[in-house]
Amino acid sequence: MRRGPLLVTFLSGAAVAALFFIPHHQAQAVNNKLLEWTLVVYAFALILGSMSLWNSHARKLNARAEGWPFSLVTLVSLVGITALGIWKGVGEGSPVGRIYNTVNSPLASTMFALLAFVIASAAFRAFRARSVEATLLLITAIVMMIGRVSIGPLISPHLPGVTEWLLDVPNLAAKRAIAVGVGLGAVSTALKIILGIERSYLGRS
Amino acid sequence: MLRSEAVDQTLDTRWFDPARLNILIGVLLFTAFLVVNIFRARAKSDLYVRPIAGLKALDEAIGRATEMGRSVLYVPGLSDMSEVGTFAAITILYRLAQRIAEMGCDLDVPCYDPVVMTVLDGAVRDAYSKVGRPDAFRPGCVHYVSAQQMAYVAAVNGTMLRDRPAANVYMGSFYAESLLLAETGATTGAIQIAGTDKVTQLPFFVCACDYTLLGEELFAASAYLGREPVQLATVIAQDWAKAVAAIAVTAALLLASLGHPTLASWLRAA
Amino acid sequence: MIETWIAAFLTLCVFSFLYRENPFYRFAEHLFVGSAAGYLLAVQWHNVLIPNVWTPLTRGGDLVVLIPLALGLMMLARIWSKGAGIARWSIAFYVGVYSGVAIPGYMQAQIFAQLADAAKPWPPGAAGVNAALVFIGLITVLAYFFFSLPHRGIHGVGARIGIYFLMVAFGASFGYTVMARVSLLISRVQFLLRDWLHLLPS
Amino acid sequence: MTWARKVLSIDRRIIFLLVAAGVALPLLRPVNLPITVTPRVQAAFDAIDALPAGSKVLLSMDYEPDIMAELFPMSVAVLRHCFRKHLQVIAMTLYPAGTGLGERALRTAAKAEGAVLNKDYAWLGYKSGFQVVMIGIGENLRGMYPVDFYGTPLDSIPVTRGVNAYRQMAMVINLSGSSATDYWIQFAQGRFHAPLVVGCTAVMATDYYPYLSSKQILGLVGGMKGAAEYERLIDTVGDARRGMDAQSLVHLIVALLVILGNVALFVARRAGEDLGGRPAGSMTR
Repeated sequence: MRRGPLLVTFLSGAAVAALFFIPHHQAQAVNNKLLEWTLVVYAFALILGSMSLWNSHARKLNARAEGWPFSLVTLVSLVGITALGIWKGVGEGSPVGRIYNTVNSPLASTMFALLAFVIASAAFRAFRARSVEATLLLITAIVMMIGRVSIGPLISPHLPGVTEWLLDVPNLAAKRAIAVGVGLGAVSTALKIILGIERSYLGRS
Repeated sequence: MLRSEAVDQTLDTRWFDPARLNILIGVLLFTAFLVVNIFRARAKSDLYVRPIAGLKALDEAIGRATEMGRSVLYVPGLSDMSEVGTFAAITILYRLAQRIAEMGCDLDVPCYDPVVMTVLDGAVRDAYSKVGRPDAFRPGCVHYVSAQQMAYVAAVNGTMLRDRPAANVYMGSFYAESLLLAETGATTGAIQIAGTDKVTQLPFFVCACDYTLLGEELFAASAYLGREPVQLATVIAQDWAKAVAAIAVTAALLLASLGHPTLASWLRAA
Repeated sequence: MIETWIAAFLTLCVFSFLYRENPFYRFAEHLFVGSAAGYLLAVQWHNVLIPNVWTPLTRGGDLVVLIPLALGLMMLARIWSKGAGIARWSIAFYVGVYSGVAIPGYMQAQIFAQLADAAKPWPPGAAGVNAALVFIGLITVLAYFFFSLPHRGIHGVGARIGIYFLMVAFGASFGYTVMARVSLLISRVQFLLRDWLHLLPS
Repeated sequence: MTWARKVLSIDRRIIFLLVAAGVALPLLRPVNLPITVTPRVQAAFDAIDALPAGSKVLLSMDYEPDIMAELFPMSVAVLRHCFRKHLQVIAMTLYPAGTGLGERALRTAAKAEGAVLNKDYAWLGYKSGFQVVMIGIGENLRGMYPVDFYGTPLDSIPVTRGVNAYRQMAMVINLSGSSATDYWIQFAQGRFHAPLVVGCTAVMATDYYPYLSSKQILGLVGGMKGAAEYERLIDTVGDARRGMDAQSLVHLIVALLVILGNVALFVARRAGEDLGGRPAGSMTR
């Protein structure tokens, strides 16, 4: 039953991996085609996702569940913006483009800005020097916060230099090891998928 | 397809790029490690992988949710199927969903990527069937929220505050949302367990969650939870590769310092 | 003008979350989710479905695009729980391609290039000491992430040193993250004070 | 209850107010603290500065409005520098909502430096799919972008005439707030060997130091602070520099909060108080 899809994964994965080593222009053209096709698959998946969103809010609405008027807001904006966007385009200056700039963009940037508050409160509540490790983390963070901005050199002229060293030596070393480790993890997962060892994405049983 | 006349038309007609031989050898060597270890694992089932703190807590969390009659919220990261963290998230959820199906508490999985949603939905259904409780599966428990990061956060934060899940599990690739989610979750008093390969976000999970899997521990966890020989074998294959990498770098460094840069430049060529 | 007011209103709706969850936040949240999903759908329509499927099919008679179209439609079969088996083929293709891209990509940029740089001979003087520290850090952090040996003996010592390097790196990330989030807040406050309330010179 | 206990149980909304004041006050009453340029931003500046006039540069502005605070001022500063050096900029974005921002950054910089559309820069607009586009440009730019944002074929635009792949470009500059940067390193740099300069959000900045060391990237501009440094290097004042006073003050507040929290905890522990509550935050847990 799953043999077919596994074969598809193997063929597409092995082909794309092999094409990295083949600079021939025709081979590269095939490579680009395969990649382009994934975009189409994604577009359809997004349609599927939006239907899922529709279903979950429609369910709340039908059941008149607590907070159903809010679900109505989601449903109306989903349908309205999709229709308007398909009809009039989504570029700058189109109605949807303007709605994006007045609605989505302030909402998204404010959600991000919330982080500044949350980070301050989390730093106060939970950043504790409980162990040698945690203390190291804390001290580095404080040196970094102060040393990288304008007040740093006013407090001590050596601070910017210290931050530069922290970034260039211990930070670089750790991030390099992580890059190698995560790289190996990525390669290993990808290999497992192509070889059909990792099948969780197809569902198991 | 449009092509400009003026453009350099020297099309490449080589069928192999010799400069990339090192990468090819790397890939083949790693594949060999993987295959060898899978055979080793099948031959003897007691390969050692160090235990990972935090995994036991998953059981605890499910137990608590069941007792309290509340749900378990599983956030599978904000990335797509091209990211390893997502695969770890899928495997871990598959295990977790089996436990949840057995214990009979509710599961909620809001998704960021529609393809991941499709995959997770299949995995959770299968998990419920596997433990013989397909009837307990609630359609819609795996659902799409938004492929826009902050819209997703806004919605999941809202869910946490309103539905008050007993346990929040964050596994996969996380970005700016990590702290917003974890902090909001902490204020609801839920048990929180996180794991991510995105190192930048680790300090925040560490500070707002009860248990955190650091970096690669996430990958190892997905292997460890299953205790399947094949999965453990891949962890060991990765260890071998790390050892080879460390030895190769040390050797290349020593040789280069002694005036023989061949190995170092072989590593470099791409 | 009216747009600035709407944007300011929504900004405040979200900020109200800092006080506590409330109907304003909830409204903003639901509006955001719906409009974001709608926007992304419309974008995919204009940027993928039309140029990569519709145009080649209708203008060029390019029948090859029937393949991705079929894969996409098969994805939709997921709507019915019986269609899971059909959708699996599209997922298989999608996952296969990205796995194939990942293997050489990571091998080259994250593994070989980094190892090659780590194998550079150490220069004399302070730079050499730093290079040596970077090297020690690399090896010990790799040791920390070595799962198939218990953290004992020399490996234990290595892993211990490794975690110290990791903590410093996390601290640096934390410091920089604070910087980033504060910048985003500054910009929001600039919007409120300048564009909305005109309290700052533009 | 000791003072330490009281401090520890402070309502988090008081901290929120403190942060809000820390941002708003310096914006209303700026003192213009001096800005020092850090080596990695200098390196980015130098790499771009060293290109001969007339060189083609691919600039990808991969961000959406949510994080424009960090990347928009950076885009304007980098573009102004390019225009001043008479580099020919081919600009694009990998985010649909980035088109408006990209266009605005180009217009702002072009107006300030007297650059002209199509003669000094081309605006290609948005194309979906990170890896797809990056690998595509390695082989055939026109396959990805047959026409520019305004519908003009690339061959009719002086800037893009004769340019169809990375090998005809002197540099790729990526300004991004997402994993797009990783892919530019993997594909444009790794696979196709394009010289790469990166500008990113501050969150991401520390992750790219290994790639600076290996010369996979030539320079790194991190966050609003990096943008402010770049503004200083090209001697202009933009939103990034204007925000730096607030940046300093809030950093100071956060650092003091961390210290205060720890001192209070220490004192409370000494006094033998039971601090109850959910323990948080050690790495071993």
